[in-house]
Amino acid sequence: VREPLLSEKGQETVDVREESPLPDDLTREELTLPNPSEPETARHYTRLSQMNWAIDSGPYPLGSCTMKYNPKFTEDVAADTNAAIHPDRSERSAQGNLELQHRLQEVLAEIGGMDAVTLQPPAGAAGELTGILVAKAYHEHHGNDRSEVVIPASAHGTNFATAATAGYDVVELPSGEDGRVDLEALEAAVGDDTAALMLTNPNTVGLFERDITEIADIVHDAGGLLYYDGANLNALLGRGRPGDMGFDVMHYNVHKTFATPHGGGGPGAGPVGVVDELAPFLPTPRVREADEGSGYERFEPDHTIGKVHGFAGNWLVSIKAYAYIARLGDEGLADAAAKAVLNANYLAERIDLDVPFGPFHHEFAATAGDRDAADVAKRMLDFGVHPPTTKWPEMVPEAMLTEPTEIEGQSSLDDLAEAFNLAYADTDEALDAAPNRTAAGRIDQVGAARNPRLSWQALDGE
Amino acid sequence: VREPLLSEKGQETVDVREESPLPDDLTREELTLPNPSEPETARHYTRLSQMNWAIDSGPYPLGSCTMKYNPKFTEDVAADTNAAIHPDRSERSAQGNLELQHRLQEVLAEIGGMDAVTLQPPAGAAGELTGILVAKAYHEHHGNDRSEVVIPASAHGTNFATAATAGYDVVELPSGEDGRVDLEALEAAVGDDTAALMLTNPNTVGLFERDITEIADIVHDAGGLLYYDGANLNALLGRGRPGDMGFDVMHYNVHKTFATPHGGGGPGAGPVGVVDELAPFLPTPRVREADEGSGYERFEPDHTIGKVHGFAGNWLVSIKAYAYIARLGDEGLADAAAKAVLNANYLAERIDLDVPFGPFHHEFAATAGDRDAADVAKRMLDFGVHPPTTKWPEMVPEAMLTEPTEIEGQSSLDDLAEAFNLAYADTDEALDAAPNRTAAGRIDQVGAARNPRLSWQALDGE
Amino acid sequence: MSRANGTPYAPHTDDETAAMLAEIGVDDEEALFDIPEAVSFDGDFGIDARTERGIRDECARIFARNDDLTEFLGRGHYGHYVPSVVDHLADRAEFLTSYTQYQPEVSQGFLQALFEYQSMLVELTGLDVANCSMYDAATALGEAATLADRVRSTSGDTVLVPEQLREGKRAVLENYCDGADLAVETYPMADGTADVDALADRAGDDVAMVYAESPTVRGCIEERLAAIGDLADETDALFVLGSDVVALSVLESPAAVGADVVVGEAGSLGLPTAYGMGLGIFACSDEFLRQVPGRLVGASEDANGDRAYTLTLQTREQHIRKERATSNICTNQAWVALRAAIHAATLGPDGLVDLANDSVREAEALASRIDELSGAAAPVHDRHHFREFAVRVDQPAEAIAADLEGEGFAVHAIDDHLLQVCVTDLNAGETDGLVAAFEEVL
Amino acid sequence: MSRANGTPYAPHTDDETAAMLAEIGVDDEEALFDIPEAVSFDGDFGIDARTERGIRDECARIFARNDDLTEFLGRGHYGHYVPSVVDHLADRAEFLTSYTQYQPEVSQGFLQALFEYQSMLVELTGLDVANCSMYDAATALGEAATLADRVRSTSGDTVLVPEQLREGKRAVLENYCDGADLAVETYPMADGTADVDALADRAGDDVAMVYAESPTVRGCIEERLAAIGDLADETDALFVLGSDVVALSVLESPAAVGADVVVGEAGSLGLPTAYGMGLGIFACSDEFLRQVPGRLVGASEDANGDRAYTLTLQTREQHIRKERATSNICTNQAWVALRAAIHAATLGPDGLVDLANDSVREAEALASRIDELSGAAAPVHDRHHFREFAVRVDQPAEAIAADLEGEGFAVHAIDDHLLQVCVTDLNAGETDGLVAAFEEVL
Repeated sequence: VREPLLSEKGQETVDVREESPLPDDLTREELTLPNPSEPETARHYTRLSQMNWAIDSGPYPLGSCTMKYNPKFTEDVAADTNAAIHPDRSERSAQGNLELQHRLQEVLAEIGGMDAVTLQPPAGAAGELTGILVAKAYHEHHGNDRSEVVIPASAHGTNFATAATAGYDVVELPSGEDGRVDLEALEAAVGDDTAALMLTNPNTVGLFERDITEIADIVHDAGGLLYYDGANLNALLGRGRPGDMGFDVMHYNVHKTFATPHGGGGPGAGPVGVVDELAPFLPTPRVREADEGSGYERFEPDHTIGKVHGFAGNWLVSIKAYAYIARLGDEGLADAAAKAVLNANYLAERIDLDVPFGPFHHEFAATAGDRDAADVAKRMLDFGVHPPTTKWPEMVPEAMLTEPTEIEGQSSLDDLAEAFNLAYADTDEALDAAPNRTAAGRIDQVGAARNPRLSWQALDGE
Repeated sequence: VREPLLSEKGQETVDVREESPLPDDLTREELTLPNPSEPETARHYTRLSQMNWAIDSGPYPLGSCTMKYNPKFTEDVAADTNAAIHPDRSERSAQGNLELQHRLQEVLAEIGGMDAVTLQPPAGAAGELTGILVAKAYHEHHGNDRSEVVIPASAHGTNFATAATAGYDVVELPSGEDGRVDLEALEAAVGDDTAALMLTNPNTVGLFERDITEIADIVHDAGGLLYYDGANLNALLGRGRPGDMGFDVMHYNVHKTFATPHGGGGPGAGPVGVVDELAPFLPTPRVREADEGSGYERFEPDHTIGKVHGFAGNWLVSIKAYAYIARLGDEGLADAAAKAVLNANYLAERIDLDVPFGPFHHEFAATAGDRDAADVAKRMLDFGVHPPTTKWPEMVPEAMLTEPTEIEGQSSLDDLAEAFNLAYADTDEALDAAPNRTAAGRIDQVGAARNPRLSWQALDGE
Repeated sequence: MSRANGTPYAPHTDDETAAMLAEIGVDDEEALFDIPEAVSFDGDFGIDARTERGIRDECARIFARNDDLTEFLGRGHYGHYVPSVVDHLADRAEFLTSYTQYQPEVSQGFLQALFEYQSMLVELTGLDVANCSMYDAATALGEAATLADRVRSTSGDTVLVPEQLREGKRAVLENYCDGADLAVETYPMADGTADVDALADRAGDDVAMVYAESPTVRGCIEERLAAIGDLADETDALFVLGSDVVALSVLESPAAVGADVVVGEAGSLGLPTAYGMGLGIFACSDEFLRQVPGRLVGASEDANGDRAYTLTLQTREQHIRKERATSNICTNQAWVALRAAIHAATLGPDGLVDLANDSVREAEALASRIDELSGAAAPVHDRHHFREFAVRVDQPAEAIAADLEGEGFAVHAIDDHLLQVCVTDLNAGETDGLVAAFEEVL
Repeated sequence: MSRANGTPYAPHTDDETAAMLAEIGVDDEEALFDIPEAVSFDGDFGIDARTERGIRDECARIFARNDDLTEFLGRGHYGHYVPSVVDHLADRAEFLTSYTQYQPEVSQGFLQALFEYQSMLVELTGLDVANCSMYDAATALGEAATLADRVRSTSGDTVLVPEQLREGKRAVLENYCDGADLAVETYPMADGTADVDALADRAGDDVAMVYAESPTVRGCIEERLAAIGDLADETDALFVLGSDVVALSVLESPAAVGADVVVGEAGSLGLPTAYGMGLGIFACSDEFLRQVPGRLVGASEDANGDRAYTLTLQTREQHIRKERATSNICTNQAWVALRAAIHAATLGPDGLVDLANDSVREAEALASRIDELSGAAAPVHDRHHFREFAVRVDQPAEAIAADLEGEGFAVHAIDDHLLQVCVTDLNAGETDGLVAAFEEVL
């Protein structure tokens, strides 16, 4: 079922200078690229698509990724050509887009218990960076020179990288024995240098940080800010709001919680919400209602950090998120959380692997014990499902971090459990040989990294 | 890779009377149907789609079916909500649709060399019936009592069935030794009872009826009309027009010649063109330009046969056909025919099977000789292509009627030829066992007909 | 590349074309055409090739010339809201760009979808067999008549249809009857539904088929279907019932009232308002299995013993049986059937029943609001209604309809002083506007 | 079913929920939540659930509040006509609803598409390596600065950027530089392009990176890129070139002028005008392979020895290397990259070059027409232009822009008496109207 590269189907070399209105010294001589006909193009990408697992293929329980169904109608809403305007439009001529931005800001603020929201960050990690830069600006504005961000060991890698990108030193907080933040360790870790604690709640094994009020007090007492990583917000919808827990700043992963499509890795969007005190530091421009009846306007926050995206972020994603939230409403959002948690707990009950820690919410980290979690995962592919995230977080040995989301029904979860159990119980030989019912067999990752060939040009002569 | 029936995934029974505003004696007690969630529905049909060959999968050289690429943009044109109006709209409020109908009528008339066109017939066979009913009405109007329609043996089954549906006796015309109409046999077959000769040109093995002028004379001299079956019009575009050859009435298969999608069997459209003399008999309403500058109007032809579709036919298909024709224009249409003929001739050159008759145009009937054409076809499936039409027309033993259309390139045709040759040369055992790389193995057709199970209800208990 | 003046959908470069011609052994493409000079065409059509974008713009401009009216139109063509998922799934190229399933081993997807569609109609009609589509309700009715001709021709050659029947549908029926030497005759109606007594008087050995509709073209729900079925049965006539896929979800089962055949429209699911494009239902009892027109998908097994689907009983069809086929139909409405099936799956039985119940309630509510206006009375018929109803107006109906159009609303003018109004979920939110417009123009 | 008040996208019936709760051993869903009372939320958000159709209508109404203007806007965000096939293919659910290719064996399709996208950028830039997307041109520039910090930190901490640079892009750059302790400084421009002499004066050991753009934010094609490259090289600074995917198809190859890194925008292919949503290019030479931010797709083999694709060199990335990662990026713009690749395939190299050549010709033609008007001079800079150019107006630019808006056209006001106008295939047919509007308002 191999599909040739487009370049292997035929390329064409164009003499650029022949028809160029530019002088030769400003142009390249020639350009060589594939030149398929439209039917060939259609077949190429149709075949490629058929070699790709997706939510619409079946269960996709990647822990911490919240792979849920992307309602089709949100695509139609986002395809509205009236919304397809240039970001440099004047305020008065862009009232529609400003209104939708404002509406989305408002509902996100409500859902997170925040006071102000920016839609500019184009992804979750960009949201993290925005939030940390806001915190940094806040501290600097108040004359505080703080150099550290505290992050639990179990946190997403992005938290660490974000803190470093913002110029902070990372203080890694070891997990407590119960998988949660250890208050004593936290007390020890925070101090005058602490700019912020970044926390995911429920954390990356699905545990709610029960001591969140104490955590907030410890951080705040040290003069730090509390950052909420929104990756797992799906578990809390309608049941708890970061703002109510003492968080000062947070990001939302709308491609997780609000079901915008993941697009093979993006685009997502990472709006950032903050409490009033931090609002003056948000990226510019923000959108607000103008004086009575005159619509919406952009404005620059007094102490803005500037910008985190060249324009207004991933606009099409914002539209889809708004449509999804509007479709579910209060009860639907709360039910999504309930069913996500129900599904995780049911699935954990049905699999033969041990699940340390609990009670977990929307995801759990099973352990493959003395099996290699990556091998078990490859074998699961043969049983017609996508496996969970493997070997992370490290606090669970041979972890299989599983998040079925609310969209799976009982029979689908049973199928998933069966795939888990069959793979887990299979022979070493079978695991080594897996997968063998997929478009490609087990792929040599080490070879790929050792001898990087990153373009068809690099394959020339092969 | 079996996908369960929707009913197997769970049905729900609704008590209809509980909430019905109607009295019980007018309602059913209950209704039982599948009740999937939207994500389940999306997965079900996504998986089903992946078990289905299509033009966008690869070569689909079904002879006489003209499976060519369906340009994606025509879908967007047809999706215009402004065009989605009710057929009972007043003339004055439906000027847009009337204009498009008129434009399409005009270009079709031009392409066919006809004087008037109706878009009402919803498929090719419906077009045939329309054309024959028009011919019948014409004869009746002129007081002629004619009872027979003459049809070459090699014609499409629809011709025969259409003539019968219209109440005619069928006179089957044996093919001449060169695969074309035998003029002597034709002379013998036509007479006072002849209402029409139905002819496909190029015929179903791709041969142009070189004697078309003589054929037309013979039929017309006998007082009959000449009907052109448009199935193979793709070969003639810009090179010959049925109207110029003496045909009085014809249908166009827009889902063949004008690349509207075949949709798994339909919808198509079968507009009918006629010469002036037959125009008063066309279905009602027709569309014409109104008096200067006042747009378009519907009118009832003086001697209309009435209607062949409840409303205006397959409207969405009409739009797509118009868009396709507009995209190609004169030169594109002529080039489509040229490349279709080039491809057929090239492919015939590359395969090891004999191809009797010639020179053929857009399609050819290879013979599998002492192999079973159906078995060879099944084996071709294993080589990643769709096989041609098999065992028809009967004038070629073990026929493999092949029409690659213009959309295939040289390498695609080479792949197709290789599949032909590998399958043709394969062992009897391999042919019997084929296909074995497909979603389903060889399917028991005899059993299906002997024990018809035509619904999931009929499978109950299996 | 050198495709500039050719079709944009053929991949041939000039070099490739030359190589292929060389392989064939001719000098140019013209040499491949065997068309005598006398009938060859060397003119042009006068059709300028346009760009994709140009055509999109051009057609958008043309369609914008349709007036922007809120339609309260029905009479056989109905629009309901079609969920977005229907488009997204049905538009998948593997469905849309495939053809008839001549090679079932690589067509299991569409075959199963059509099998499921057939099954839905079996549930809705209570009959044993449903084919996988006719063109529309009118042609399905025509095909039912030819079925009657084949299976009841000994009885007679008269087809009885209700007096109130959409004209276009009857015109199509006449064309099918013409070829079968059947004669169409009407039976009277009493206050919007069949006059069963008059029908009983007319019944007799010369009748091959009795056709009734529920809902009728005026939206009336027929109340005595079982009696009509009995009458047909007694005289050995085929009882053909016309209905609608949404209405069938709540109305008494056709099988229960003795229907031999059900025809009608299923495009009210899955298809948006489409200028009359449809999806014909054809369902019947097992008795007529070998006489069914159109394609049938059946379950079977593959070589591995797994369930598989295939077109079956093809010896009924034209490509095999030629002039003795049960119909001349070949290309059908398969993709529209797929759309209807997806729409039904999206609704589920409760959603479907809700839609049907709303179709009764909304019609009733709107009729009573119009009835309150002076100069109008509705519904004209004292019956239960489905989606639509007739309105009697004091002034000429055509004039009122034209005036309403001026107010932005489209309704049917069906007789000198009769209008007809159809309400579905699509326009139910606009009834205030319609009532106000009526008030304005009456 | 009983999903009425829950999310429509969860399949659970009440019975199913009960069975699942029983299996878990709890009484209700609430029992599964381990949230202390003090921080639990029992209010409501005040968000009413709407129907799918209701939301489509609501959003359509909202978006209709944008004025219907013909835009001649650019400055970093460009719309070209996106062929329909791009939407149809990219919207296939297997692409759109998939995620990062953590299991390459079931993700070969997207991996290959991204590999092909990378290859296209390798051809366009002449560099060895291109990643499979950044968010947009601005963030890609920011990432280039952090790369400079890592690989050139011994040289200094100054990032030199052109005086004329889109403000928003510079603001993003500043945020990335902030964390890396880099300082952004501008170098002057002479008549729209880099003042290379001034740049030479400024160059020195404290410079970690020199950034130049071609085309510039004002659409000028930089004429002395090789000289800038030499300057950077001499002082061991990273030479980062900003460009655009369409422009790269005709402009001299970045590798040929000594660029170490190419950043810029590729969303001008595949994406329609989208309120600034973008697709960041990041390409560099092999030298920096282990320092590249973002995801890379590489070719490898599977267990059968067949070529296969996989994400590679992941030890650079945050999920493995955490605070020592080359970037914090995780979710990227993969689907937009797919769209750009499909668009490029649809154009082919000749179509791409035609589009680029038209971008030069159309800008030149429009500038000269505007130049003929009294009260306006264009182009302001005596350079070759790509898509856009500055216009000097006698009256205040803001006022002129507002007046043009009144005539239905949007242009940029970039300084007191400077406008900027961008012309692409999308608005090239409307230049007569723009010129007439200029005439009207000047």
